[in-house]
Amino acid sequence: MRRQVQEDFPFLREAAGPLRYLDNAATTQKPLQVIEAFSRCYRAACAPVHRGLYPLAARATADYEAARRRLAQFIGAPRAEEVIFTRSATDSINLVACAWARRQLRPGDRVWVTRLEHHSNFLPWQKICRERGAELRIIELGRDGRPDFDAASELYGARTRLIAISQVSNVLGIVNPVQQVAGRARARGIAVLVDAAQAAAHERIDVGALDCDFLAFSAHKMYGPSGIGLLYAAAPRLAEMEPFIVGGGMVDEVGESESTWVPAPARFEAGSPDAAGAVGFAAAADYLDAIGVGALGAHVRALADRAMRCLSEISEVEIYGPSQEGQRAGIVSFNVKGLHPHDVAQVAGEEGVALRAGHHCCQPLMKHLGISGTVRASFAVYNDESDIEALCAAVRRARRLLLSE
Amino acid sequence: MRRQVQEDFPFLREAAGPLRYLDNAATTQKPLQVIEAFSRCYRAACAPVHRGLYPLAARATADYEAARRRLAQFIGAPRAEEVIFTRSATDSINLVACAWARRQLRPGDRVWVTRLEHHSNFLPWQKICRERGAELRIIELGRDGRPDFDAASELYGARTRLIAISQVSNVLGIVNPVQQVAGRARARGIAVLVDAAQAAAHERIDVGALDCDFLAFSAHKMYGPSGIGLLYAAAPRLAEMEPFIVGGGMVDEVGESESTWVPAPARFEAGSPDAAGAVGFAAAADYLDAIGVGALGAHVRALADRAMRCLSEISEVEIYGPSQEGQRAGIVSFNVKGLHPHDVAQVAGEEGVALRAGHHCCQPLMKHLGISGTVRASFAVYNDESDIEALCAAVRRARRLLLSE
Amino acid sequence: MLDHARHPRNRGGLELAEIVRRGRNPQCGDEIEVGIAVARQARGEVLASARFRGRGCAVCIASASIATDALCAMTRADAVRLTREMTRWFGAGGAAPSGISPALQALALVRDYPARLRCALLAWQALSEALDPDAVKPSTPG
Amino acid sequence: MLDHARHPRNRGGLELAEIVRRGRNPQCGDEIEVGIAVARQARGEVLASARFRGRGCAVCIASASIATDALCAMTRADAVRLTREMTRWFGAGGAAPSGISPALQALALVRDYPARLRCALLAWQALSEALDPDAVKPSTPG
Ligand SMILES: Cc1ncc(COP(=O)(O)O)c(C=O)c1O
Ligand SMILES: Cc1ncc(COP(=O)(O)O)c(C=O)c1O
Repeated sequence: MRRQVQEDFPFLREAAGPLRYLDNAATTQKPLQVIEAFSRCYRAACAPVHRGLYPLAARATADYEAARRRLAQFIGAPRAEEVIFTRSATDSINLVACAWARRQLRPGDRVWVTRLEHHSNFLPWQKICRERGAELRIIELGRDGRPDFDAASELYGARTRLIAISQVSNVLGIVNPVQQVAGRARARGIAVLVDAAQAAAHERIDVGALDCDFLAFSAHKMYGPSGIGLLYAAAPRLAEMEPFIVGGGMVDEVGESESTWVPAPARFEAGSPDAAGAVGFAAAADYLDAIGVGALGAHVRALADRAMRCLSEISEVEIYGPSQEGQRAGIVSFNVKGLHPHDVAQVAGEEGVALRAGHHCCQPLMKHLGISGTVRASFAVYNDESDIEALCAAVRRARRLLLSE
Repeated sequence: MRRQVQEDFPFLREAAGPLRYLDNAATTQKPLQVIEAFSRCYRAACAPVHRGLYPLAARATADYEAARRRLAQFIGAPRAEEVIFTRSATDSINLVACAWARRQLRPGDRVWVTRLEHHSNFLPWQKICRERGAELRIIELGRDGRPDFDAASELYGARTRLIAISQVSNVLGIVNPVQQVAGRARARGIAVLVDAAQAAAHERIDVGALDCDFLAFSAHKMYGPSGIGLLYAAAPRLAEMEPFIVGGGMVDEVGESESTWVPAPARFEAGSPDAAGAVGFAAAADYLDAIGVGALGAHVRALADRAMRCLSEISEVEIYGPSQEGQRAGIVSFNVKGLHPHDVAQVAGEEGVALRAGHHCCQPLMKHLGISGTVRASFAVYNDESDIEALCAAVRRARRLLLSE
Repeated sequence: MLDHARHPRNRGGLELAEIVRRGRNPQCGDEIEVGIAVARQARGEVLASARFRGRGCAVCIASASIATDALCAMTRADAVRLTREMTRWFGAGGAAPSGISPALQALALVRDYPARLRCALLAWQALSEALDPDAVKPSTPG
Repeated sequence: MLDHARHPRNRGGLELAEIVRRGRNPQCGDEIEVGIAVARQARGEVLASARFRGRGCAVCIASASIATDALCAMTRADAVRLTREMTRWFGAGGAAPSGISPALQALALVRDYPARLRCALLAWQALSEALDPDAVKPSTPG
């Protein structure tokens, strides 16, 4: 697969020195198709969105709304109005917390998250629950290291208002049974938010089939530009949301002390939209669809399995998460006994192998595992087996260099 | 000046057909210097900011923080930590409303804005005042059409917590005496927020000299990329601000029910930063400084004066705002009696003259003027006298076409 | 369309209307009132008159002029159907409602300017409410 | 530096310390305690011992090892000055504090990795607090 996309990724040629980029769960590299869609917007003449009466502005508006429709289609959203452009997955989740949950939660209500959640899908709930006197509950990990949804008694209880879970864990690569959770929640009128930040690039997302209420992700983790993300909000929930960020573009009539708002999605997009970002975002969806999300997912899963096999041959390496093959998305977290994860990543970095180390914005999970952090390798379309060899060589080198015994 | 920058702006060559872009107060075109700084970030290999231990990530972090320092210098901020990257001016102002004012305002307190403010510097205050039981007061326009700060009795009264005013009006081109207001407010311990959205490209901003508490603007109105803006918050105010958007990158330790935060500015930048946007933003500052903000301001002011002279020769044209020359930033708003502003802009648009028409996100001002909207021409570095001729020709044509008499 | 804007038909004279409905677009400051009068004839209820007054941009006025022109003398059922089809067509695009006049087709030009859509829709929506007070008000882009 | 990381000096033995201070960095899970003992001599108060314990990455451990090594046997005043200069130098860059040892200079390497700065600072800040409890705790990048 790498050979097939070699020409698409200028960083493969332009990076100084050999670069094994294995920090794809943090952010991916961008293909030319995206970079060009993006810079074309800026070269060809910019215009404001939604506000102009001249042809250029009409085109900017049309491009922006076409990007929205493209992304709605990408995630299987029945209506384009259900797609709100935000700055990032983090921004999207905060929007739900502040525009929807703040209004919905009553004292004693419960919001559930898993032990695995990224801070961006944890802190907004912690904050809003405190503010509203609601209770934040955690779906703990079971024996097999996966969130044990069945053991979370009262998960679907009468006091539960929202279940907010990631589709794919950014540390362990675990794929959560979002479809099943959404189905059970739906039957009890409980809202479900899916943090799809790690799923967007390599798993098929279909909000129609999922039947979830909210879904959030960022463009920059799916080969798209930074600074833009989206929130899918199902029409009935959209109707329950209050404006959050207020300002130009989202107000209908400004009154003396109260104002009225334009309909969604513009209601939730105050300020000048990031039109070039939206176009780049849509170009990333095009890129993914051209390769096929299924093929991409299979590719990164195979690499993760292989990395797991190779790493486990190094003594003192401990791997976290599912140990069976085919069970994890393209993410592997591990530690070398006696070494701090930062040191492993730094030695690897000096060898040109880009790994992430630390708590990965998942302190609740780290506490549970009783560690301060892990080293993480995460894969993308341009990685291949040679990257895994380099990874293992770097880990071996770190051991030699840093372990005194 | 246009000749000097001709080569910098690809849209001048790439736009289909003749384009007189006079909607610069909505968004400006981008010079190659910015487009390239920007796409270089994406071509050369991306990496996450603030989180990596390999050289590429260290460079991404360094580039991002260098952009922050560059912008701090651009606005004369003494400390780079006082510059927070946001999505836009709108986002910045909402951040102050939600992270600072929500905590500071007590029932009966007052927030003052002028009659001229953009919705983005009006609605956040309307919302937060309602929420906190505070009072939103308006500095009305005086006889000369400018905000009459002296007539606003109690502006500097004991109940005033905040004065939020634009440096330059996006409709009338009026330049507010922000320095003077900030000085008087300072003496009474009142906070001042300056909406510099329209000032950033063409007026020198110096928060040190201004001695204001907050200042906000967007990159896309100063030849920079869309999707990024900044908030300057003076250190003492920064210390009074609570986290607003919460998630990855801004938390120090996640606790069971409470968390602790990293220091500013990261505390207010949850989620993956828009590194390419920040680099493009800094490149825009470089571009402006290379030409000289003083020269730029003089250029657009001269064009506005000329446009005013030429338009006033057309019968039935009414011009709003200061009528003396040299009194307005590069923005002219007008109407043709008997014609709806939308129709004038549309006819002009079909002639290749890009004008904005409508309320310009300033409904409170429109109500005061007793009109539904204006036609607006706003100027930038690449405009010249020929654009003004085209503007006037288009207005004449609209009259011929649409006025039946 | 320009002709309708410069010389609008059916403007004013709402005093005789039986049902009056108002449409507003605070975004543009457009404000329009439409009034209809219904006569009972052999073929059912027929619109004896459809008139409007108000202020707005050329698109808004032309659209009101064209709409009232088109509906006048139609049966109520036909008028309801036409207003529905026209509003749907403005919003969603696709094929023009069958058999509409060139003046109505000209209105489709505004689809190139999404910002003007609401101007063009204003009179139609007000008319639709006047004709069929139970109909759900469609949401419009801002 | 690597040598200090693999074979840290002055580790453990905090039982004899008079003043103990703790430093934590939840970002990395680093946790360090430093302890000093002061002796009164002719030239003033002198650090009779400076030791540490805790866990952390190589940078954190090496920095603690180098710092305790450097401070031991200094007068309190000199020690206060050195910790201040070192923390300033890590943060702000610029010229190295004059006359520092090669081991201390080696610490400057972490400036290339802003993510590691806080690791390197941890021991210095704890020592600085131990030496001068009134000093303001400097804020550090996250
Ligand atoms: C005076 C003023 N303030 C605020 C804004 C809002 O800027 P943005 O839409 O980039 O957030 C604008 C521009 O639309 C403006 O002209
Ligand atoms: C599972 C998960 N959720 C949320 C986020 C936050 O994404 P962003 O930083 O783009 O807002 C991330 C990435 O950091 C993630 O991995």
